[in-house]
Amino acid sequence: MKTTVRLQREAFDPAAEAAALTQGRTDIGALVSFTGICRGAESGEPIAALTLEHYPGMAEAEISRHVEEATSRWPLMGVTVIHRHGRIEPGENIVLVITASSHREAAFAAAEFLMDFLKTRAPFWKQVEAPNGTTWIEAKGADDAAAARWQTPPGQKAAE
Amino acid sequence: MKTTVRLQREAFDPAAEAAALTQGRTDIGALVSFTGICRGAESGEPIAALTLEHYPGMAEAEISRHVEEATSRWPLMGVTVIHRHGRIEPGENIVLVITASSHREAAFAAAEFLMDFLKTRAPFWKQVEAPNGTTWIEAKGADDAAAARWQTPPGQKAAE
Amino acid sequence: MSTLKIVYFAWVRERVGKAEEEVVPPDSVKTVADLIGWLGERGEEYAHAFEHPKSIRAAIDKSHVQPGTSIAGAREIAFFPPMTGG
Amino acid sequence: MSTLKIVYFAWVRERVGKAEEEVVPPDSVKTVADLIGWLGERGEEYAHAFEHPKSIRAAIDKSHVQPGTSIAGAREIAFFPPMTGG
Repeated sequence: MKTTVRLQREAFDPAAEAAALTQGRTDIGALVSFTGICRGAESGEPIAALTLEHYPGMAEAEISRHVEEATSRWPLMGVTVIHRHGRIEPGENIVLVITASSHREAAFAAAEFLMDFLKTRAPFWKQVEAPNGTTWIEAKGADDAAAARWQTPPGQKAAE
Repeated sequence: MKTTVRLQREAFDPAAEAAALTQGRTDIGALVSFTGICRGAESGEPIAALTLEHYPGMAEAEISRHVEEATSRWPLMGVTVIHRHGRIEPGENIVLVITASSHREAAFAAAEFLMDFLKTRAPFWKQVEAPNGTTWIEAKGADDAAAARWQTPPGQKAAE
Repeated sequence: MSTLKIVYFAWVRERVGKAEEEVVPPDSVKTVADLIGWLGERGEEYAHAFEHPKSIRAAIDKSHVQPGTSIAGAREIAFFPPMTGG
Repeated sequence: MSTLKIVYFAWVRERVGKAEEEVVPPDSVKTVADLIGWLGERGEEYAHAFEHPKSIRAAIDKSHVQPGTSIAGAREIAFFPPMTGG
Protein backbone atom coordinates (compact mmCIF):
# COMPACT_ATOMS: atom_id res chain seq x y z
CA MET A 1 0.00 0.00 0.00
CA LYS A 2 1.53 3.25 -1.13
CA THR A 3 -0.04 6.38 0.30
CA THR A 4 0.93 9.98 -0.28
CA VAL A 5 -0.64 12.98 1.44
CA ARG A 6 0.72 16.42 0.59
CA LEU A 7 -0.35 19.99 1.25
CA GLN A 8 1.47 22.50 -0.86
CA ARG A 9 1.34 25.95 -2.39
CA GLU A 10 2.85 24.78 -5.68
CA ALA A 11 1.00 23.30 -8.64
CA PHE A 12 1.02 19.51 -8.98
CA ASP A 13 1.19 17.20 -11.98
CA PRO A 14 -1.63 14.60 -11.94
CA ALA A 15 0.09 12.47 -14.59
CA ALA A 16 3.36 12.29 -12.66
CA GLU A 17 1.48 11.39 -9.48
CA ALA A 18 -0.46 8.64 -11.26
CA ALA A 19 2.75 7.28 -12.75
CA ALA A 20 4.39 7.23 -9.32
CA LEU A 21 1.49 5.18 -7.97
CA THR A 22 1.46 2.54 -10.69
CA GLN A 23 5.15 2.37 -11.58
CA GLY A 24 6.60 -1.12 -11.68
CA ARG A 25 3.36 -2.77 -10.57
CA THR A 26 1.18 -5.21 -12.45
CA ASP A 27 -1.45 -5.85 -9.79
CA ILE A 28 -3.33 -2.59 -10.35
CA GLY A 29 -6.27 -2.96 -12.69
CA ALA A 30 -8.11 0.29 -12.01
CA LEU A 31 -6.88 3.81 -11.46
CA VAL A 32 -9.32 6.61 -10.63
CA SER A 33 -8.13 10.18 -10.59
CA PHE A 34 -10.12 13.18 -9.46
CA THR A 35 -8.85 16.68 -10.15
CA GLY A 36 -10.61 19.69 -8.67
CA ILE A 37 -10.05 22.80 -10.75
CA CYS A 38 -10.58 26.50 -9.96
CA ARG A 39 -13.51 27.75 -12.03
CA GLY A 40 -13.62 31.24 -13.51
CA ALA A 41 -16.99 32.11 -11.99
CA GLU A 42 -18.78 31.65 -8.67
CA SER A 43 -22.57 31.97 -8.52
CA GLY A 44 -22.52 33.38 -12.05
CA GLU A 45 -20.00 36.14 -11.26
CA PRO A 46 -16.49 36.12 -12.72
CA ILE A 47 -13.69 35.74 -10.21
CA ALA A 48 -10.00 36.68 -10.33
CA ALA A 49 -8.79 33.92 -8.03
CA LEU A 50 -9.48 31.76 -5.00
CA THR A 51 -7.36 31.92 -1.87
CA LEU A 52 -7.33 28.74 0.17
CA GLU A 53 -6.68 29.08 3.86
CA HIS A 54 -5.95 25.96 5.88
CA TYR A 55 -5.18 24.84 9.42
CA PRO A 56 -1.62 23.53 9.26
CA GLY A 57 -1.14 20.28 11.06
CA MET A 58 -4.82 19.55 11.37
CA ALA A 59 -5.40 19.53 7.61
CA GLU A 60 -2.73 16.91 7.05
CA ALA A 61 -3.86 14.84 10.06
CA GLU A 62 -7.50 14.92 8.99
CA ILE A 63 -6.69 13.88 5.42
CA SER A 64 -4.37 11.11 6.60
CA ARG A 65 -7.08 9.83 8.91
CA HIS A 66 -9.51 9.57 6.01
CA VAL A 67 -6.93 7.96 3.75
CA GLU A 68 -6.46 5.33 6.46
CA GLU A 69 -10.19 4.84 6.71
CA ALA A 70 -10.41 4.43 2.93
CA THR A 71 -7.68 1.80 2.94
CA SER A 72 -9.44 -0.11 5.70
CA ARG A 73 -12.77 -0.02 3.86
CA TRP A 74 -11.63 -0.94 0.36
CA PRO A 75 -8.89 -3.18 -1.05
CA LEU A 76 -6.67 -0.37 -2.31
CA MET A 77 -3.14 -0.62 -3.65
CA GLY A 78 -2.36 3.06 -3.53
CA VAL A 79 -3.83 6.42 -2.59
CA THR A 80 -2.55 9.91 -3.33
CA VAL A 81 -4.14 13.08 -1.98
CA ILE A 82 -2.64 16.48 -2.74
CA HIS A 83 -4.36 19.69 -1.66
CA ARG A 84 -3.05 23.13 -2.51
CA HIS A 85 -3.38 26.25 -0.39
CA GLY A 86 -2.71 29.91 -1.10
CA ARG A 87 -3.81 31.83 -4.19
CA ILE A 88 -5.12 29.80 -7.13
CA GLU A 89 -6.31 31.27 -10.42
CA PRO A 90 -9.09 30.00 -12.71
CA GLY A 91 -8.04 26.93 -14.67
CA GLU A 92 -5.44 25.90 -12.07
CA ASN A 93 -5.76 22.64 -10.15
CA ILE A 94 -6.76 22.77 -6.48
CA VAL A 95 -6.96 19.17 -5.33
CA LEU A 96 -5.98 15.73 -6.56
CA VAL A 97 -7.19 12.34 -5.36
CA ILE A 98 -5.89 9.17 -7.00
CA THR A 99 -6.93 5.68 -5.96
CA ALA A 100 -5.58 2.39 -7.29
CA SER A 101 -7.10 -1.04 -6.88
CA SER A 102 -7.34 -4.32 -8.73
CA HIS A 103 -10.99 -3.59 -9.62
CA ARG A 104 -12.88 -0.43 -10.47
CA GLU A 105 -15.57 -0.55 -7.77
CA ALA A 106 -13.10 -0.02 -4.92
CA ALA A 107 -11.16 2.66 -6.78
CA PHE A 108 -14.29 4.69 -7.60
CA ALA A 109 -15.82 4.33 -4.13
CA ALA A 110 -12.63 5.32 -2.32
CA ALA A 111 -12.08 8.37 -4.54
CA GLU A 112 -15.64 9.59 -3.95
CA PHE A 113 -15.38 8.93 -0.23
CA LEU A 114 -12.17 10.92 0.01
CA MET A 115 -13.57 13.84 -1.99
CA ASP A 116 -16.75 13.96 0.11
CA PHE A 117 -14.65 14.12 3.26
CA LEU A 118 -12.20 16.67 1.87
CA LYS A 119 -15.19 18.90 1.10
CA THR A 120 -16.73 18.66 4.56
CA ARG A 121 -14.08 17.67 7.13
CA ALA A 122 -10.67 18.85 5.99
CA PRO A 123 -9.93 22.29 7.47
CA PHE A 124 -9.70 24.40 4.32
CA TRP A 125 -11.63 27.57 3.52
CA LYS A 126 -12.01 29.16 0.11
CA GLN A 127 -12.06 32.91 -0.27
CA VAL A 128 -13.17 34.39 -3.58
CA GLU A 129 -11.30 37.30 -5.05
CA ALA A 130 -13.77 39.13 -7.29
CA PRO A 131 -13.70 42.58 -8.96
CA ASN A 132 -15.84 44.02 -6.14
CA GLY A 133 -13.94 42.54 -3.20
CA THR A 134 -13.36 39.27 -1.40
CA THR A 135 -15.93 36.91 0.08
CA TRP A 136 -15.82 33.50 1.73
CA ILE A 137 -17.48 30.60 -0.05
CA GLU A 138 -20.31 29.14 1.99
CA ALA A 139 -20.43 25.45 2.80
CA LYS A 140 -23.06 23.52 0.84
CA GLY A 141 -25.64 21.26 2.44
CA ALA A 142 -25.25 18.97 -0.57
CA ASP A 143 -21.67 18.27 0.47
CA ASP A 144 -22.74 17.28 3.98
CA ALA A 145 -25.38 15.00 2.48
CA ALA A 146 -22.75 13.43 0.21
CA ALA A 147 -20.44 12.79 3.16
CA ALA A 148 -23.32 11.30 5.17
CA ARG A 149 -23.69 8.55 2.53
CA TRP A 150 -20.62 6.84 3.93
CA GLN A 151 -22.17 5.32 7.02
CA THR A 152 -19.66 4.65 9.73
CA PRO A 153 -18.98 0.90 9.85
CA PRO A 154 -20.20 -0.88 13.00
CA GLY A 155 -17.82 -0.73 15.94
CA GLN A 156 -16.16 2.47 14.77
CA LYS A 157 -16.62 5.83 16.42
CA ALA A 158 -19.28 7.83 14.58
CA ALA A 159 -18.08 10.91 12.71
CA GLU A 160 -18.35 13.87 15.05
CA MET B 1 -19.66 19.73 -25.06
CA LYS B 2 -16.54 18.06 -26.33
CA THR B 3 -16.77 14.32 -26.83
CA THR B 4 -14.12 11.94 -28.09
CA VAL B 5 -14.62 8.24 -28.76
CA ARG B 6 -11.71 6.26 -30.13
CA LEU B 7 -10.90 2.60 -30.65
CA GLN B 8 -7.27 1.93 -31.34
CA ARG B 9 -4.48 -0.60 -31.19
CA GLU B 10 -1.94 1.96 -29.98
CA ALA B 11 -1.28 3.03 -26.41
CA PHE B 12 -2.89 6.28 -25.27
CA ASP B 13 -1.71 9.05 -22.97
CA PRO B 14 -4.27 9.81 -20.22
CA ALA B 15 -2.58 13.11 -19.33
CA ALA B 16 -2.66 14.38 -22.91
CA GLU B 17 -6.32 13.39 -23.23
CA ALA B 18 -7.21 15.17 -19.98
CA ALA B 19 -5.34 18.27 -21.13
CA ALA B 20 -7.20 18.25 -24.45
CA LEU B 21 -10.51 18.16 -22.59
CA THR B 22 -9.79 21.06 -20.23
CA GLN B 23 -7.56 23.24 -22.39
CA GLY B 24 -8.57 26.90 -22.53
CA ARG B 25 -11.63 26.39 -20.35
CA THR B 26 -12.40 27.83 -16.94
CA ASP B 27 -15.89 26.39 -16.47
CA ILE B 28 -14.69 22.87 -15.55
CA GLY B 29 -14.45 22.34 -11.81
CA ALA B 30 -14.17 18.56 -11.69
CA LEU B 31 -12.30 16.09 -13.84
CA VAL B 32 -12.62 12.35 -13.25
CA SER B 33 -10.36 9.95 -15.08
CA PHE B 34 -10.62 6.17 -15.04
CA THR B 35 -7.81 4.08 -16.46
CA GLY B 36 -8.23 0.33 -16.82
CA ILE B 37 -4.89 -1.47 -16.75
CA CYS B 38 -3.88 -5.00 -17.77
CA ARG B 39 -3.03 -6.95 -14.63
CA GLY B 40 -0.26 -9.53 -14.52
CA ALA B 41 -2.48 -12.30 -13.15
CA GLU B 42 -5.98 -13.63 -13.74
CA SER B 43 -7.63 -15.79 -11.07
CA GLY B 44 -4.29 -16.06 -9.32
CA GLU B 45 -2.40 -17.31 -12.38
CA PRO B 46 0.26 -15.20 -14.08
CA ILE B 47 -0.53 -14.15 -17.64
CA ALA B 48 1.66 -13.09 -20.55
CA ALA B 49 -0.88 -10.78 -22.18
CA LEU B 50 -4.50 -10.09 -22.97
CA THR B 51 -5.81 -9.98 -26.51
CA LEU B 52 -8.89 -7.84 -26.98
CA GLU B 53 -11.17 -8.76 -29.83
CA HIS B 54 -13.90 -6.31 -30.82
CA TYR B 55 -16.76 -5.92 -33.27
CA PRO B 56 -15.69 -3.04 -35.51
CA GLY B 57 -18.44 -0.55 -36.15
CA MET B 58 -20.67 -1.85 -33.41
CA ALA B 59 -18.14 -1.16 -30.65
CA GLU B 60 -17.81 2.48 -31.63
CA ALA B 61 -21.58 2.88 -32.11
CA GLU B 62 -22.37 1.30 -28.76
CA ILE B 63 -19.86 3.49 -26.90
CA SER B 64 -21.08 6.63 -28.66
CA ARG B 65 -24.65 5.78 -27.72
CA HIS B 66 -23.70 5.53 -24.05
CA VAL B 67 -21.66 8.71 -24.19
CA GLU B 68 -24.75 10.45 -25.54
CA GLU B 69 -26.85 8.96 -22.79
CA ALA B 70 -24.34 10.15 -20.19
CA THR B 71 -24.41 13.69 -21.57
CA SER B 72 -28.20 13.71 -21.46
CA ARG B 73 -28.26 12.47 -17.86
CA TRP B 74 -25.58 14.68 -16.33
CA PRO B 75 -24.42 18.25 -16.96
CA LEU B 76 -21.11 17.35 -18.55
CA MET B 77 -18.66 19.63 -20.29
CA GLY B 78 -16.60 16.92 -21.91
CA VAL B 79 -16.28 13.15 -22.24
CA THR B 80 -13.44 11.07 -23.63
CA VAL B 81 -13.59 7.30 -24.08
CA ILE B 82 -10.68 5.41 -25.58
CA HIS B 83 -10.67 1.61 -25.79
CA ARG B 84 -7.75 -0.39 -27.10
CA HIS B 85 -7.94 -3.68 -28.96
CA GLY B 86 -5.30 -6.22 -29.96
CA ARG B 87 -2.54 -7.57 -27.73
CA ILE B 88 -1.93 -5.78 -24.43
CA GLU B 89 0.72 -6.75 -21.87
CA PRO B 90 0.56 -6.48 -18.08
CA GLY B 91 0.97 -2.89 -16.88
CA GLU B 92 -0.33 -1.44 -20.16
CA ASN B 93 -3.50 0.64 -20.28
CA ILE B 94 -6.62 -0.90 -21.82
CA VAL B 95 -9.35 1.70 -21.47
CA LEU B 96 -9.68 5.37 -20.56
CA VAL B 97 -12.80 7.27 -19.53
CA ILE B 98 -12.55 10.97 -18.69
CA THR B 99 -15.52 13.10 -17.66
CA ALA B 100 -15.53 16.85 -17.02
CA SER B 101 -18.21 18.85 -15.25
CA SER B 102 -18.55 21.93 -13.10
CA HIS B 103 -19.12 19.75 -10.03
CA ARG B 104 -17.79 16.42 -8.89
CA GLU B 105 -21.07 14.50 -8.50
CA ALA B 106 -21.84 14.54 -12.24
CA ALA B 107 -18.26 13.74 -13.23
CA PHE B 108 -18.04 10.72 -10.90
CA ALA B 109 -21.50 9.39 -11.79
CA ALA B 110 -20.94 9.66 -15.54
CA ALA B 111 -17.54 7.96 -15.37
CA GLU B 112 -18.96 5.05 -13.38
CA PHE B 113 -21.96 4.78 -15.68
CA LEU B 114 -19.72 4.62 -18.75
CA MET B 115 -17.42 2.03 -17.22
CA ASP B 116 -20.34 -0.18 -16.16
CA PHE B 117 -21.66 -0.09 -19.71
CA LEU B 118 -18.28 -0.63 -21.33
CA LYS B 119 -17.95 -3.78 -19.20
CA THR B 120 -21.33 -5.22 -20.12
CA ARG B 121 -22.56 -3.74 -23.42
CA ALA B 122 -19.60 -2.76 -25.56
CA PRO B 123 -18.68 -5.64 -27.89
CA PHE B 124 -15.17 -6.46 -26.66
CA TRP B 125 -13.87 -9.85 -25.54
CA LYS B 126 -10.72 -10.48 -23.56
CA GLN B 127 -8.61 -13.52 -24.24
CA VAL B 128 -5.91 -14.46 -21.75
CA GLU B 129 -2.53 -15.61 -22.99
CA ALA B 130 -1.05 -17.78 -20.23
CA PRO B 131 1.89 -20.21 -20.13
CA ASN B 132 -0.47 -23.16 -20.62
CA GLY B 133 -2.54 -21.76 -23.48
CA THR B 134 -5.23 -19.20 -24.21
CA THR B 135 -8.63 -18.85 -22.57
CA TRP B 136 -11.50 -16.40 -22.81
CA ILE B 137 -12.34 -14.33 -19.75
CA GLU B 138 -15.85 -15.05 -18.50
CA ALA B 139 -18.34 -12.23 -17.98
CA LYS B 140 -18.99 -11.41 -14.34
CA GLY B 141 -22.45 -11.22 -12.81
CA ALA B 142 -21.16 -8.35 -10.66
CA ASP B 143 -20.69 -6.27 -13.81
CA ASP B 144 -24.28 -6.87 -14.91
CA ALA B 145 -25.47 -5.88 -11.45
CA ALA B 146 -23.38 -2.71 -11.60
CA ALA B 147 -24.86 -1.79 -14.98
CA ALA B 148 -28.37 -2.48 -13.70
CA ARG B 149 -27.93 0.31 -11.11
CA TRP B 150 -28.43 2.86 -13.86
CA GLN B 151 -32.18 2.53 -14.25
CA THR B 152 -33.41 3.64 -17.60
CA PRO B 153 -35.09 7.04 -17.23
CA PRO B 154 -38.86 7.06 -17.83
CA GLY B 155 -39.89 7.36 -21.45
CA GLN B 156 -36.70 5.79 -22.76
CA LYS B 157 -36.42 2.33 -24.25
CA ALA B 158 -35.25 -0.14 -21.62
CA ALA B 159 -31.80 -1.64 -22.14
CA GLU B 160 -32.19 -4.81 -24.12
CA MET C 1 -35.46 -15.60 -47.68
CA SER C 2 -32.54 -13.67 -49.09
CA THR C 3 -28.86 -14.05 -48.23
CA LEU C 4 -27.86 -13.12 -44.69
CA LYS C 5 -24.38 -12.26 -43.47
CA ILE C 6 -23.52 -13.92 -40.18
CA VAL C 7 -20.49 -12.81 -38.14
CA TYR C 8 -19.00 -14.56 -35.11
CA PHE C 9 -16.76 -13.31 -32.34
CA ALA C 10 -14.55 -14.69 -29.56
CA TRP C 11 -15.19 -18.35 -28.66
CA VAL C 12 -18.27 -18.53 -30.87
CA ARG C 13 -15.97 -17.65 -33.79
CA GLU C 14 -13.37 -20.18 -32.65
CA ARG C 15 -15.90 -22.99 -32.30
CA VAL C 16 -17.67 -22.30 -35.60
CA GLY C 17 -14.22 -22.08 -37.19
CA LYS C 18 -14.86 -18.96 -39.21
CA ALA C 19 -15.33 -15.24 -38.62
CA GLU C 20 -18.18 -14.77 -41.07
CA GLU C 21 -20.28 -16.47 -43.70
CA GLU C 22 -23.36 -15.97 -45.83
CA VAL C 23 -26.38 -18.17 -45.27
CA VAL C 24 -29.88 -18.50 -46.71
CA PRO C 25 -32.12 -19.76 -43.91
CA PRO C 26 -35.56 -21.25 -44.74
CA ASP C 27 -38.67 -19.11 -44.35
CA SER C 28 -39.51 -20.90 -41.08
CA VAL C 29 -36.58 -19.10 -39.41
CA LYS C 30 -38.21 -15.91 -38.19
CA THR C 31 -36.42 -14.90 -34.98
CA VAL C 32 -32.89 -14.76 -33.60
CA ALA C 33 -33.67 -17.86 -31.52
CA ASP C 34 -34.93 -19.68 -34.65
CA LEU C 35 -31.69 -18.78 -36.40
CA ILE C 36 -29.59 -20.08 -33.49
CA GLY C 37 -31.55 -23.34 -33.59
CA TRP C 38 -31.13 -23.67 -37.37
CA LEU C 39 -27.40 -22.86 -37.29
CA GLY C 40 -26.90 -25.37 -34.46
CA GLU C 41 -27.95 -28.16 -36.80
CA ARG C 42 -25.42 -27.35 -39.53
CA GLY C 43 -22.70 -29.57 -38.10
CA GLU C 44 -20.70 -30.50 -35.04
CA GLU C 45 -18.79 -27.23 -34.86
CA TYR C 46 -22.06 -25.28 -34.90
CA ALA C 47 -23.66 -27.61 -32.36
CA HIS C 48 -20.68 -26.95 -30.07
CA ALA C 49 -20.79 -23.17 -30.59
CA PHE C 50 -24.49 -22.94 -29.87
CA GLU C 51 -24.86 -25.69 -27.26
CA HIS C 52 -25.79 -23.18 -24.55
CA PRO C 53 -28.08 -20.64 -26.23
CA LYS C 54 -28.27 -18.64 -22.97
CA SER C 55 -24.56 -17.88 -23.27
CA ILE C 56 -24.98 -16.44 -26.75
CA ARG C 57 -25.56 -12.75 -27.35
CA ALA C 58 -26.78 -11.43 -30.70
CA ALA C 59 -26.79 -8.18 -32.64
CA ILE C 60 -28.69 -7.26 -35.77
CA ASP C 61 -27.00 -4.65 -37.92
CA LYS C 62 -24.72 -3.76 -34.97
CA SER C 63 -27.39 -3.27 -32.33
CA HIS C 64 -28.03 -5.64 -29.42
CA VAL C 65 -31.16 -7.79 -29.85
CA GLN C 66 -33.03 -10.41 -27.83
CA PRO C 67 -33.66 -14.05 -28.86
CA GLY C 68 -37.27 -13.19 -29.68
CA THR C 69 -36.37 -10.35 -32.04
CA SER C 70 -37.48 -10.84 -35.65
CA ILE C 71 -34.69 -11.14 -38.21
CA ALA C 72 -36.87 -9.70 -40.99
CA GLY C 73 -34.90 -7.13 -42.96
CA ALA C 74 -31.61 -7.92 -41.23
CA ARG C 75 -28.44 -7.58 -43.31
CA GLU C 76 -25.84 -8.64 -40.74
CA ILE C 77 -26.43 -10.79 -37.68
CA ALA C 78 -23.67 -11.27 -35.12
CA PHE C 79 -23.29 -13.96 -32.46
CA PHE C 80 -20.87 -13.68 -29.57
CA PRO C 81 -20.37 -14.49 -25.88
CA PRO C 82 -21.27 -12.02 -23.12
CA MET C 83 -18.99 -9.00 -23.44
CA THR C 84 -15.86 -8.64 -21.32
CA GLY C 85 -14.43 -5.29 -22.37
CA GLY C 86 -13.62 -2.26 -20.29
CA MET D 1 -7.52 27.22 34.68
CA SER D 2 -4.22 27.48 32.87
CA THR D 3 -3.42 29.39 29.70
CA LEU D 4 -5.16 28.21 26.54
CA LYS D 5 -4.08 28.91 22.97
CA ILE D 6 -7.01 29.87 20.73
CA VAL D 7 -6.63 29.95 16.94
CA TYR D 8 -9.08 31.37 14.43
CA PHE D 9 -9.54 30.74 10.71
CA ALA D 10 -11.31 32.27 7.72
CA TRP D 11 -14.07 34.76 8.57
CA VAL D 12 -13.87 33.96 12.27
CA ARG D 13 -10.23 35.11 12.14
CA GLU D 14 -11.17 38.20 10.14
CA ARG D 15 -13.95 39.20 12.55
CA VAL D 16 -11.94 38.60 15.71
CA GLY D 17 -9.10 40.52 14.07
CA LYS D 18 -6.33 38.10 14.99
CA ALA D 19 -5.15 34.63 14.01
CA GLU D 20 -4.38 33.43 17.52
CA GLU D 21 -4.17 34.49 21.15
CA GLU D 22 -3.70 33.09 24.62
CA VAL D 23 -6.55 33.30 27.10
CA VAL D 24 -7.20 32.21 30.68
CA PRO D 25 -10.91 31.43 30.93
CA PRO D 26 -12.56 31.20 34.36
CA ASP D 27 -13.19 27.79 35.91
CA SER D 28 -16.88 28.04 34.99
CA VAL D 29 -15.92 27.55 31.32
CA LYS D 30 -16.01 23.77 30.95
CA THR D 31 -17.11 23.00 27.40
CA VAL D 32 -16.49 24.29 23.90
CA ALA D 33 -19.93 25.95 24.00
CA ASP D 34 -19.05 27.64 27.31
CA LEU D 35 -15.85 28.94 25.75
CA ILE D 36 -17.72 30.32 22.73
CA GLY D 37 -20.13 32.09 25.10
CA TRP D 38 -17.29 33.51 27.17
CA LEU D 39 -15.27 34.66 24.13
CA GLY D 40 -18.40 36.26 22.67
CA GLU D 41 -18.50 38.67 25.60
CA ARG D 42 -14.96 39.93 25.18
CA GLY D 43 -15.91 42.80 22.84
CA GLU D 44 -17.75 43.78 19.69
CA GLU D 45 -15.41 41.94 17.33
CA TYR D 46 -15.88 38.71 19.31
CA ALA D 47 -19.64 39.22 19.53
CA HIS D 48 -19.68 39.55 15.74
CA ALA D 49 -17.49 36.50 15.16
CA PHE D 50 -19.57 34.28 17.44
CA GLU D 51 -23.03 35.74 16.81
CA HIS D 52 -24.25 32.50 15.21
CA PRO D 53 -22.76 29.68 17.29
CA LYS D 54 -24.30 27.10 14.91
CA SER D 55 -22.02 28.39 12.15
CA ILE D 56 -18.91 27.87 14.24
CA ARG D 57 -16.91 24.66 14.11
CA ALA D 58 -14.31 23.81 16.71
CA ALA D 59 -11.25 21.60 17.08
CA ILE D 60 -9.30 20.69 20.19
CA ASP D 61 -5.66 19.88 19.58
CA LYS D 62 -6.40 19.54 15.85
CA SER D 63 -9.34 17.12 16.07
CA HIS D 64 -12.95 18.07 15.38
CA VAL D 65 -15.09 18.39 18.52
CA GLN D 66 -18.70 19.16 19.36
CA PRO D 67 -20.02 22.13 21.39
CA GLY D 68 -20.61 19.84 24.35
CA THR D 69 -17.04 18.51 24.41
CA SER D 70 -15.08 19.29 27.58
CA ILE D 71 -12.06 21.55 27.16
CA ALA D 72 -10.26 19.99 30.12
CA GLY D 73 -6.64 19.34 29.22
CA ALA D 74 -6.84 21.16 25.88
CA ARG D 75 -3.71 22.97 24.72
CA GLU D 76 -5.00 24.50 21.47
CA ILE D 77 -8.62 25.21 20.58
CA ALA D 78 -9.52 26.33 17.07
CA PHE D 79 -12.68 28.08 15.86
CA PHE D 80 -13.61 28.32 12.21
CA PRO D 81 -16.55 28.31 9.77
CA PRO D 82 -17.79 25.10 8.10
CA MET D 83 -15.05 23.81 5.82
CA THR D 84 -15.07 24.51 2.09
CA GLY D 85 -11.99 22.71 0.78
CA GLY D 86 -11.71 20.05 -1.87
